[in-house]
Amino acid sequence: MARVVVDVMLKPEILDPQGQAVANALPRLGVNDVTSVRIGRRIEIEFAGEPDLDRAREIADKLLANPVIEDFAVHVDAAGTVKPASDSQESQPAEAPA
Amino acid sequence: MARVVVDVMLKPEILDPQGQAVANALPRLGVNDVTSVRIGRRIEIEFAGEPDLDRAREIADKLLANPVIEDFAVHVDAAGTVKPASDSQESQPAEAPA
Amino acid sequence: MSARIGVVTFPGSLDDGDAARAVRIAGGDAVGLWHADADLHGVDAVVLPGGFSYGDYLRGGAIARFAPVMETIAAAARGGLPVLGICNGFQILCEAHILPGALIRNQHMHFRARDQRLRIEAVQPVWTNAFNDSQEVVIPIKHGEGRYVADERTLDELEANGQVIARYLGGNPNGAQRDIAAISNAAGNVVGIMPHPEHAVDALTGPSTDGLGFFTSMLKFLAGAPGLAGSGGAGGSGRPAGAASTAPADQGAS
Amino acid sequence: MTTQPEVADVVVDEFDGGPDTVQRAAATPEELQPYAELGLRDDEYERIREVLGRRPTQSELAMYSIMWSEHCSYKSSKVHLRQFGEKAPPSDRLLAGIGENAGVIQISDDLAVTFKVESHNHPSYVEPYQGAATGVGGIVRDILAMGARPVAVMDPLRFGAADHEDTARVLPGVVGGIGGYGNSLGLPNIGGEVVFDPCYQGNPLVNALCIGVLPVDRLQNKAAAGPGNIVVLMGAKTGRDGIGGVSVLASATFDSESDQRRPSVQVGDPFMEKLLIEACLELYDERRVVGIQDLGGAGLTCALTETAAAAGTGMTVELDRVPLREPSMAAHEILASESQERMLLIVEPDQLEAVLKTAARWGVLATAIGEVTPPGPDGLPGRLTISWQGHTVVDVPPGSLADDGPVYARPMREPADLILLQADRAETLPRPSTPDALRETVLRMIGSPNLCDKTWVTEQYDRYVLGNTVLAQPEDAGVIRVDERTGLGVALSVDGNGRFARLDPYTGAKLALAEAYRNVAVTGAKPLAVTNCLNFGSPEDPAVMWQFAEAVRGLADGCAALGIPVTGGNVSFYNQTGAAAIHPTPVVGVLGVLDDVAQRVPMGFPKPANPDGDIIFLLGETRLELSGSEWAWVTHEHLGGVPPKVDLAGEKALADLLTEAARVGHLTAAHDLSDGGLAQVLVEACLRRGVGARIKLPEEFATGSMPFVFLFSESAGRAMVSVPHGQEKAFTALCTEHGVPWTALGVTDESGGQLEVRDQFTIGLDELREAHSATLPRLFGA
Ligand SMILES: Nc1ncnc2c1ncn2[C@@H]1O[C@H](COP(=O)(O)OP(=O)(O)O)[C@@H](O)[C@H]1O
Ligand SMILES: [Mg+2]
Repeated sequence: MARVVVDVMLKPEILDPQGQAVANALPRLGVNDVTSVRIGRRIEIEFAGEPDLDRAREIADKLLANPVIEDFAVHVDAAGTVKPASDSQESQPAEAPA
Repeated sequence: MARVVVDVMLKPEILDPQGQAVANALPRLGVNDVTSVRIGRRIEIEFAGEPDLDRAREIADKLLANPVIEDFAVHVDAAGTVKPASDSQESQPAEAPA
Repeated sequence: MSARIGVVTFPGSLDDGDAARAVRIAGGDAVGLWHADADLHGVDAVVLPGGFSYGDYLRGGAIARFAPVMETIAAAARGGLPVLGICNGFQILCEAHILPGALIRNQHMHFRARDQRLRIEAVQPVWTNAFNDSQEVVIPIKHGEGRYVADERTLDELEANGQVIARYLGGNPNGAQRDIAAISNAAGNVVGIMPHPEHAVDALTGPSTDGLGFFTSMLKFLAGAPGLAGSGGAGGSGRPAGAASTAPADQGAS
Repeated sequence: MTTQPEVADVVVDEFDGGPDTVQRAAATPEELQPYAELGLRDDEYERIREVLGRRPTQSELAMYSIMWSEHCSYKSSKVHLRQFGEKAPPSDRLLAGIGENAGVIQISDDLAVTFKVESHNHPSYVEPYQGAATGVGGIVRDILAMGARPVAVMDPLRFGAADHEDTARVLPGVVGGIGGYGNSLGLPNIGGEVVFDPCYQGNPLVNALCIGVLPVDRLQNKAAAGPGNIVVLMGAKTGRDGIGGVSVLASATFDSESDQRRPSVQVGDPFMEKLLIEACLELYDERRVVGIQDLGGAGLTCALTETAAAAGTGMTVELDRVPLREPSMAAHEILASESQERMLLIVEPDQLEAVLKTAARWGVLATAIGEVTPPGPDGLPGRLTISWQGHTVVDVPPGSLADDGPVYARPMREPADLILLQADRAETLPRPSTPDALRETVLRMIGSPNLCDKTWVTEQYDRYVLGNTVLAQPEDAGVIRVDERTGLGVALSVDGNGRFARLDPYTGAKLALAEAYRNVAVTGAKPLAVTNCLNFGSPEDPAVMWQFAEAVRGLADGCAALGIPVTGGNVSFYNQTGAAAIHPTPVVGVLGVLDDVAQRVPMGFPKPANPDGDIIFLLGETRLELSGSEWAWVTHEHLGGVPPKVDLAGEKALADLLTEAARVGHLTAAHDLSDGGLAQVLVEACLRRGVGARIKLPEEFATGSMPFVFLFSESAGRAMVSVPHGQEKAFTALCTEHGVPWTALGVTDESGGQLEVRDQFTIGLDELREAHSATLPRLFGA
């Protein structure tokens, strides 16, 4: 499958209140060794033909990220794919069938 | 640096209006070979010591993902890192200086 | 003939009817402009209204910026056409880089609607000539992504050039840098404002009538600048027969 | 009936590589079918076989199981709900009533309004944000289906204890979802409720109300009339959203397993709904649709069968034409899908092209999926036949699904504990009897979760959009201008008190009605019509069924007494965790009309024109009524006794007086008394515009614990008003004329900046504000 992933994150100097809220909640889950959490967007683009990195970069630059506040990175999808719960050991087994 | 990335995506059967809106906008940018766009979250967690995948998985399951509608995947950060514009060729040089 | 003010309807625009009403109350003619139609139909000024254009799903204004009408407006704005972007309209202007900076998620992460005190920071000829220097006004805000950010140099420049049009008073509702609620471009003809002046034009339905000043300012500006009136739109041919011809009118609601 | 597996779980559509067809079903009568797992009883399954003269196909079985579920068939409530029609006062304003998507009331020669409240309780517990969001989306489509432009929403909400950790999960999500959807649609939120009670732990109530406006001649209906007409599906693509959601989420009791069950939930797309609204309104105005129905619970199944049944026609549908989000969907999944933002249109063939064009202009998908067919011979209704991959998978009489579902007169029994509960009266609890204790009680009560300032919630809602909101929260009722030319407007309030209904469901329902009616009347509006959402536990529990029957009887009797009809509503059963049902919670919405919204009366004391302030009156009678009160709960965690007396003739007199007084301009403010009594109302009226007041207690309430009773009793039928100096004589004369008891309480006092109750206490407005407004931010974050 011809999937390209664009990751968009707020520039480091821009406050990320959502990430901060998560970071603040962690001690309540008993997690104390996390120093920072940042939350951005992951965009999966399926191309009809070959995965086209240049195309994706152009789309990211024009539309998916706002250069005033965000950085982005583009890569062809590989290991990190998020799969449906049923066939991915990373995520929670769902009891209800899809 | 001990960074773990959690990617959270809507389960495939769940409607993703955000991705759909972007997909619908692409033809106006002259892009016609994209068949689907899905938008999720990318969460970067920095650990004080060693990157702890199990810990991250637990955090993701309890806090970062909503298992009713989302799947997630966890990995130690590698190539895909989104870096500040200035030292990453993938991203656009920002128009406004940082 | 009174000035003709275009009010753009994008899919997902919500306050287009209110903006048109504000224009009329101020004494202008409201002309509906449709997102897919690049023609400005010879309007003398444009209001980009509030709402959630294209669902605002990616970032507010990110998709609307590419609408055919926006290409024309961007060019005309650079040529001096008065443009007021309200809330989502402000976001669109920033996304289109017609105004500097960006509007991002409120710091507290909630959508927030309240009657907000503001101070008018710049009495300028196009959009704020009806206000007094440092006048305090009450105008509603309602947004989830209204935190104005820009880098320090840009902020300093905005301040130095008198481009900060209004600031929040009595508590910053979204974490905006330097309490900024509204800015203009360097020429002053384009203003983006997060609060909703069109919701403060009638004491019956708004917390005040303070918002009317933006619309009367612009009409006064147009009246005093005959050279500008009618020449703002790029390709001002084929005026539609009636105002708001493309925006679906509904007698029940407005 | 406890948990039910999802449809997708048990129905297998594939047989020898093809779907289960009608032909196959006829040939294999003995094939075992999982009807019980789908929630159908033995006798219900037998009836289906009788209706069809064979076993149902898998698709048909799925359709019957959904349409005959409690949620869609009203099988337990139907026998009781009839009273709303039977007891209703005659009205020539009612253009559409119960049974339609929403009731429609004419309010001028050329304008009508339509309004309705619905529940989305279970989905909002599972996924608070999306559950609440799609609740708003669903009720908005009901209003749209009547031909109206939706113009405002309201959201009566109930949660578990405010400080319970799960409330911190559910409440922010629900509020976010309601705001997220309503704000994005451009509908002002003009009121609602936020109530906390441990009985809603695990069973939050998320009700949503929408009101719309239409020119009288734009009224739409759902009948699929005219054989040869085209059936068009418009809006979002169909996916596996909430498959079985109706039977699983909306009908089954929650239990400990629900956490793991993770049912598929619906996700809303308000942007699509906004486009759908604009497209539909354009089609109405161009007179391009013959019939229209929204897709909500039970999706296509419900829309197809109801539109055909309403016209007595038949229909053929090609399921393969339905645009799918997931190509692998099976026939029964497509039929059961609850994908949001879809409408079903019936259009004449020569209008089809124009319809598709309008849809395209708004960027909305529209697809012809079938055709209306003639009724059968001998005047028999037509049949609904559905094909899939070249086979007929459904061939049913549509009425058998839509109208002829099972009806049960379920056993009812007064709850065993009711006698003891009613005997345990709050009037016997120790009461504050010193000025200091009273002062402390005031501050404590106004900061308690149910009485505190709800700005944390309402600040997340847009109230201004559309520019016609004249009053919104925290006012007693929302007021919307409907006609800019004449100033014609409507007022709306929703109310309910589960504690009162628990103590006496008959009276509790009447009290909810009386409160909503009064809330509308204090704005100066004339109450006209009623909608309701009845939230109860399991109907299979005779005690719950008794509560339900009593509440319906109370509401129907109350409406008859007040002379206003119930125009529609919704029943939500199975709000229950294990054996514990929620308090019976009838939520009642009342709609009133204002000839000129400029005459609306706000709830807060205005800055008085006269330096001596306005004169404050209490209208109605205050009795020693503390059972079921907020005070009893907050200070003693007590629930017992009997609720306050309800006197509907008195309510009517009060409403008439208020409407008349508002019309002649006697009132600068009016605020109804309910939870928290007079103390609450005084504080709210002062804080609204920062205007203080000086109050003197009447003599019979001056000593011992009587000041407390005067301030905290929750007697019904009361309102507080302020009247300008010089008009008090005329006003009290008007009160006498209407037979409404009045008490002069004191005066408003702008300069003082405090609330003074003479001989008792004085509290600065700042201290009151702090006590009133700090609670929700403390619980849910700033
Ligand atoms: N969930 C909500 N959404 C919108 N408005 C709300 C909500 N909850 C409460 N309100 C508003 O807050 C105000 C106070 O609520 P409440 O005390 O229940 O009023 P009342 O007792 O007069 O019915 C009312 O204006 C009500 O409409
Ligand atoms: Mg009230």
